[in-house]
Amino acid sequence: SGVEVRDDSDNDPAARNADPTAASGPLELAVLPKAVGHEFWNTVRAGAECAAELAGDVTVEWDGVTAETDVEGQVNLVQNFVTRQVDGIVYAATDSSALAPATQSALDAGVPVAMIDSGTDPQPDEVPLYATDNHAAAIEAANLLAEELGPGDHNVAMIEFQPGSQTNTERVEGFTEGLAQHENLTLVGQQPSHSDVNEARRVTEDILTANPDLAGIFAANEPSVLGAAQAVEAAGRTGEIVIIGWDAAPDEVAGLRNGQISALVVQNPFNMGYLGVQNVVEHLREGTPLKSADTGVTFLTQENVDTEEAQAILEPSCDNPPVE
Amino acid sequence: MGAAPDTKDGTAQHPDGTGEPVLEARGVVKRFGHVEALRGADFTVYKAEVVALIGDNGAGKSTLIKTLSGVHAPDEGEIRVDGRPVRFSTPVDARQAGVETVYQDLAVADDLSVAANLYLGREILRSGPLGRLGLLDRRAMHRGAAQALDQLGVRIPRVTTPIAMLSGGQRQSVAVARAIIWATNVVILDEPTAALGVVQTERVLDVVRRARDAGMSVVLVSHNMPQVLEIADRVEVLRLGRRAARFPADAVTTDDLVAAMTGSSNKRSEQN
Amino acid sequence: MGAAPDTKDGTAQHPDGTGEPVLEARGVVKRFGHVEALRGADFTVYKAEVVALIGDNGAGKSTLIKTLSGVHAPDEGEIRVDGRPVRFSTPVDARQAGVETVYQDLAVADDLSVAANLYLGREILRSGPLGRLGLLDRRAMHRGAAQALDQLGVRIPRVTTPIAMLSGGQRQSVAVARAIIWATNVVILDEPTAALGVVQTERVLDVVRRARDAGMSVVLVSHNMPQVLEIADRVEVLRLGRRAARFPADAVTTDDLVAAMTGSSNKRSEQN
Amino acid sequence: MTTTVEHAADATRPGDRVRERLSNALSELTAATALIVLIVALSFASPHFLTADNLFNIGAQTAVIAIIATAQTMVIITKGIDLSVGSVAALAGVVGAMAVRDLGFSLWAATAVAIGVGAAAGLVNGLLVSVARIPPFIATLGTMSVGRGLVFIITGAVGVYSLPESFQILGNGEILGIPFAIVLTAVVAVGMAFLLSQTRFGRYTYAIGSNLEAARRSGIPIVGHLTAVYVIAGMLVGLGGMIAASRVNSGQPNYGIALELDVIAAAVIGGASLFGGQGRIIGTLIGAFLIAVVRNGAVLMDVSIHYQMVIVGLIIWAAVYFDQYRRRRLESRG
Amino acid sequence: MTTTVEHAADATRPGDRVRERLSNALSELTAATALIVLIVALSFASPHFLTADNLFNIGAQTAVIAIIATAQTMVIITKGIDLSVGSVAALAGVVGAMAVRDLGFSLWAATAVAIGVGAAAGLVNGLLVSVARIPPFIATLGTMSVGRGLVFIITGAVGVYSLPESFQILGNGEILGIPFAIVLTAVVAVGMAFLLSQTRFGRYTYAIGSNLEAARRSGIPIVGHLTAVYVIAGMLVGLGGMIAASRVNSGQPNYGIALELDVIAAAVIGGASLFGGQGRIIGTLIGAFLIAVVRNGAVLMDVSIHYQMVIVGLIIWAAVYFDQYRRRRLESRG
Ligand SMILES: Nc1ncnc2c1ncn2[C@@H]1O[C@H](COP(=O)(O)OP(=O)(O)OP(=O)(O)O)[C@@H](O)[C@H]1O
Ligand SMILES: Nc1ncnc2c1ncn2[C@@H]1O[C@H](COP(=O)(O)OP(=O)(O)OP(=O)(O)O)[C@@H](O)[C@H]1O
Ligand SMILES: [Mg+2]
Ligand SMILES: [Mg+2]
Repeated sequence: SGVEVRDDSDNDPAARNADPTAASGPLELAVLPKAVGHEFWNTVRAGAECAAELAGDVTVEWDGVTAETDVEGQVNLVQNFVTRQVDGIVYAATDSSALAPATQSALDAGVPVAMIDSGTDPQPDEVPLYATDNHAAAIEAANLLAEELGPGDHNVAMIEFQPGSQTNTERVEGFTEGLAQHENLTLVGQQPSHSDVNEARRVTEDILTANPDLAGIFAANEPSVLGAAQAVEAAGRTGEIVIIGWDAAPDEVAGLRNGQISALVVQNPFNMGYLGVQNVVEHLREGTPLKSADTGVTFLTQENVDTEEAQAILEPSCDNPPVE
Repeated sequence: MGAAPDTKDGTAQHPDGTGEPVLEARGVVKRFGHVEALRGADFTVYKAEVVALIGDNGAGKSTLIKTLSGVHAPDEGEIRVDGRPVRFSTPVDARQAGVETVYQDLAVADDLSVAANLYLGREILRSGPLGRLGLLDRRAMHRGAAQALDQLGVRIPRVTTPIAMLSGGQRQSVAVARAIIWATNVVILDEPTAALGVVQTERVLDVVRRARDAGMSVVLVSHNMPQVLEIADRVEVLRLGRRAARFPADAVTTDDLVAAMTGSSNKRSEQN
Repeated sequence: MGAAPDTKDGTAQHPDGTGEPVLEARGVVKRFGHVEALRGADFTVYKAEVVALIGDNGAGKSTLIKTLSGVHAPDEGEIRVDGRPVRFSTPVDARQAGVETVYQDLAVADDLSVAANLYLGREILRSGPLGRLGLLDRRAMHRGAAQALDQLGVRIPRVTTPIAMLSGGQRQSVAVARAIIWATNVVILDEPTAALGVVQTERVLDVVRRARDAGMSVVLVSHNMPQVLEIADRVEVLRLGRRAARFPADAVTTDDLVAAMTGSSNKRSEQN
Repeated sequence: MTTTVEHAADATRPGDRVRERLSNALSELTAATALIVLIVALSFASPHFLTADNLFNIGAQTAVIAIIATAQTMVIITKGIDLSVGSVAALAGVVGAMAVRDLGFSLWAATAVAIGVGAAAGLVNGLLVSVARIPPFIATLGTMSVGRGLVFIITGAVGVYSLPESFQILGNGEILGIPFAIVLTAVVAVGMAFLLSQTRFGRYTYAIGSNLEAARRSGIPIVGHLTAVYVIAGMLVGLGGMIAASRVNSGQPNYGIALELDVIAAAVIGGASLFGGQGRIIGTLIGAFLIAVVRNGAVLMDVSIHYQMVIVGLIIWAAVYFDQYRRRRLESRG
Repeated sequence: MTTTVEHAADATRPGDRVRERLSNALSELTAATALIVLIVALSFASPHFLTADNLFNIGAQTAVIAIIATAQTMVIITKGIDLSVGSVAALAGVVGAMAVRDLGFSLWAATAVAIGVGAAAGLVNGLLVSVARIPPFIATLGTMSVGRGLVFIITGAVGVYSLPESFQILGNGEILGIPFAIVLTAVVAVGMAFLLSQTRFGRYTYAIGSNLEAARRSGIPIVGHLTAVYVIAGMLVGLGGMIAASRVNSGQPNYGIALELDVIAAAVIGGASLFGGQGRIIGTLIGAFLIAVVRNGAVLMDVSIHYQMVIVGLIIWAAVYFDQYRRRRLESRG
């Protein structure tokens, strides 16, 4: 029919990678979060910039769509960076399937790619992933909630953030799966915050009204946690209700310290950014093959929040990069 | 007083004694919220006559005309065409019965050109398969529009000018031309010459006469009594939403008409 | 021909030989895109006279009036008030010079009540501190509106009725009433009686006479030649965007006026 | 010579003035009826619905939307629209929060700053609409984009946290047992209703929306008035943004995305027309609470977000459909 | 008796017809000028901008918005608005993807299904607007909400994945070296421009938006026509949703959030009026590409997203401002 799937493979990637000026000269890397505007991604950025600084002569171009639901926007963004012929792209896919062709077209154009936080499906062999297993961590969150609540029957609620987005789905499915292993826990409310603190507060308030006996809440990202904590606080039930949250924005950590929040599932965004950039730079300059790594999760509680380990994750700094 | 108005019992008789009414309103009531604009209005149009519908401001003339042309559905009463009761639920029904109307508020589409307005709802399509696709024959419409306007002595910049750019009289001319082109049976003209110049007014009256001579009926709403007496065969007077009187035009004076419109037989106007 | 139109050299002389013009347009040019509506129009209004501005449809009358009342800025030429050139950049400037206008398109706000329209831009506020906050004195405005409309013989359901619900003539009455209430110096009336009934028309003409007798100047645009000859002291004729002729009203006939408007001295109209 | 003012439409029965009043209020009454039906239904469906706590919750949750919707109503009456409310509320909120955190402002001073930010944004909108004569949709769409960009630039896309406890008073405090946010909403609503219905300013607002050219020819200072309308609207949006920030004790860069749809919907459900000249504050409030009660009820009954969206859509349709239906009936039948 | 049709406005110089044509096209030309200026500036600023690859990229990236914007333009001309485009595109995309994955439909059959979904949504919009006479803003706001809810219900809020390679043809394929999405855009644009400017259907569309009552009295079948307009618009939205899904090789439940703002902006930048009766497809296309080029250029020049938002806002203002300015000048000076 004259219609064929586009293929830009006539650009010889090998030739480009062998370009000595690219290898020794200044490098320009695009680092793209799922969306701009949250603490988590700013920490990723800090890690990326740290790695760039340590490597020397590397520029990080930080850019992203405004909402992580804007999958097509991210596809376009990656495409535009390929057009610009940056030396490498480090990014977090808003959608594993949707971004697979974008990653491929970057590779075809000779631009190496490293994924952080969320990879693509399929994930090409030459593309590494520096990420946490959201699904497994969410199962763990359910276990944590069960542990905090102890024996006896309890009603719990979940504040998800953006139904239909992949990270949300992984966490929701993980938590639900984890919950299924604890027969004494019943999920009585599940509402989204749309990553808006006010919205998170509103739905939590309403869930609390409808369930005066609510014992625990799992909130699946930063705005959801903050809003849920606010609602519990406003209802005067701080301490009575166990909140298991995700991420580690300053106010979340403060909430953990003063007992509003029982535990936080904390990823290592600094490492994601750091490893992504560091490995791509090494690959470009020294030809080291790219290898995936799990950046790990930490379960932060009031007990361990002040340990050195936790502090390294909470306040990462380039003076002491967490190289592993 | 020059003429005795006939009885107001609503029986429809041609004052000249001829024929069935072609268009008739019987006991029409029309309310807008709590305002009763028509309260049992009767109106009769016979074949091949010019009948003037007159009345004070707010008497309900335009409302009556809108019920006759299918714009408003009457709340009570009935409309008859050729003696048969009809329900005009849309203006299309009235048009299909050959009733064509110039509304007082003109009802033209400002963004469309003069030609497009003249042919609105009756576009000329290209012949052949393209026409069946709905392709417009602009040239034919421009030509037709220019001719029609010429006949009425209308002077407009160009038939492709959007109506929004026309003067008040020019707009009215377009609306009048539109009704006159398409009428086959009855033409209703709601104050058609209010904004027209002397020459254009005369042209419109000429056309009205010619239409009558060709066998059409014309309903003319006007506040210009000399004009009414000059052109109408018959006059019906509306007052407070009801028919107040009917006159043959050759037997009345302006004063009779004014008295009937205002309802005061002792009241005289110094109007010419 | 009854009267020889005076020379068109643009010198402003009162035909009765008295006084300075109170309002004057000199060589006004106004273009809309590629349409030249006024092409060097002159117009003069003297103190305490009724001057009729007549012309064919599309001659530029309404455009001229809009430049006189500050709605349009002229592209060329100048406007003078009491002999001094002025620049009316908004209608407010014209109003402050005491020029009040009824526009052909009426310019009323459909969603507002009759009373609100009459007082639009000149609301009566409550006395005292509340008034300084901008609090409306509705009652006073309702009273004033009812009185003003009564004077003009206007019959409307209620002064609180939104304009959208009025008949064509009622709308026009409101617009005319508004101009007449507020005028102090010059009243410009663009076809003020086009939609009015016989009685209401007579009332408006009465008011016009009284205004003149009280020392105001009135500009009247009308296509009704008998009306023009009845009420005007002077007539100015506009044709193709220029002044075509000026007449004292007592020395002309309708035929002279029509000839001047159409530019054909051989052309006669059988109009009354 | 006096004319007896006798006329078809004058011969109205004595009860008609009352009917007219009623019919004027009916538009709101339709939405109000929908609201009441909903409240009754929810009272039966959930034992938790009709409790003081829940009603106060709804009131406080709706405060921001209601306040911003009154502002939107005023703009809509002028035949305008303000798409920038979400961005501007976010901007005001983060600036207010930063003023407290970084500059040590008191809550009240910060609130004044937030209102000032809103006023500045409103001034931009107003000048674009009135002086540059850019259609309001585009003018405020631009402000929406620019405003959100500024929020991200000044915050570095990070929420403004670590605010003192006192920052919460506006959103979470109480006065005589009534949430402060509700009191503020009531004050704003009464003030705006007064402004629009009783003052010259309000009259001009309706006149401009009803017929801009007529308003201009009547000597209404269009440029100044439209600018003032957008500035006042902006101030209310600023206040709303500050209340929103206070409720979550932080300045959120992502606050208010799609907020414009909610507030415009509230105004239109309450009888405002996007074609100008029509709208009332009481209607808008009812519209805002209608949406809020639907959402509250849905969460109380644990309806999943998926079905919630369907239900919200259906109720919006229904509320406005009955309103339209009633108006048509009224117009054509009395 | 014939009258010599001699008239002030008739005495136009011979070049005037040409000038009129030009002035009719000028609205688009202003936006076009802005677009050209931008393109020239970007060509100098970035070596990557004016390359075939990049231009094709821009074209393909803009295809969905451009196609949906032409649909929106038609709706706007009728004095309507369609806020549901984003939801409906998402619904069409996921249903199309599910048809391929779960029912084994071919891409073309699935595309037909997606267009059918769009048509159904358009039918709902059209009936709500024309029969129930709900204002378009509210009618389509409801559809927006209901549509998104349905997407979530049928997908369980999980994207539709595991599609065959062939699913990408619509969005990523090429025909004679030109991206298929661009070809589709061109076909749709030409078809819609023809429909609106050359046919009776188009004439009625403008007439309804210009003066609904006049259109009704002229015998135009309002209910049927408005319904048809929304159905056709819905079909294009369905096609757009399918292209979008194809581009990302999956059905995305969250696709198209805030899409309505982009497409309405494109139409208005291109000269359409939200008050009906005005708008042209060529203008809308230019508007869509103006926005797309700004975004593309911003990335090529490494402008951060924060500043991008500010710049996009400024450019939207500027494009429309110059258009307004030109129109005013033209109107008052010739
Ligand atoms: N806003 C406008 N845009 C374009 N053309 C206009 C505009 N206003 C008037 N014109 C043109 O200017 C010419 C004069 O119009 P104007 O309204 O002044 O005529 P007029 O003498 O008042 O006519 P009438 O007796 O019909 O009211 C007409 O040809 C008209 O088409
Ligand atoms: N759409 C409407 N809504 C409410 N009232 C209306 C409406 N149309 C007309 N009316 C009222 O009905 C009455 C009759 O109006 P109508 O327009 O029929 O009068 P008319 O005889 O044509 O007057 P005119 O000579 O001024 O044109 C008026 O009192 C008017 O206020
Ligand atoms: Mg009438
Ligand atoms: Mg005129």
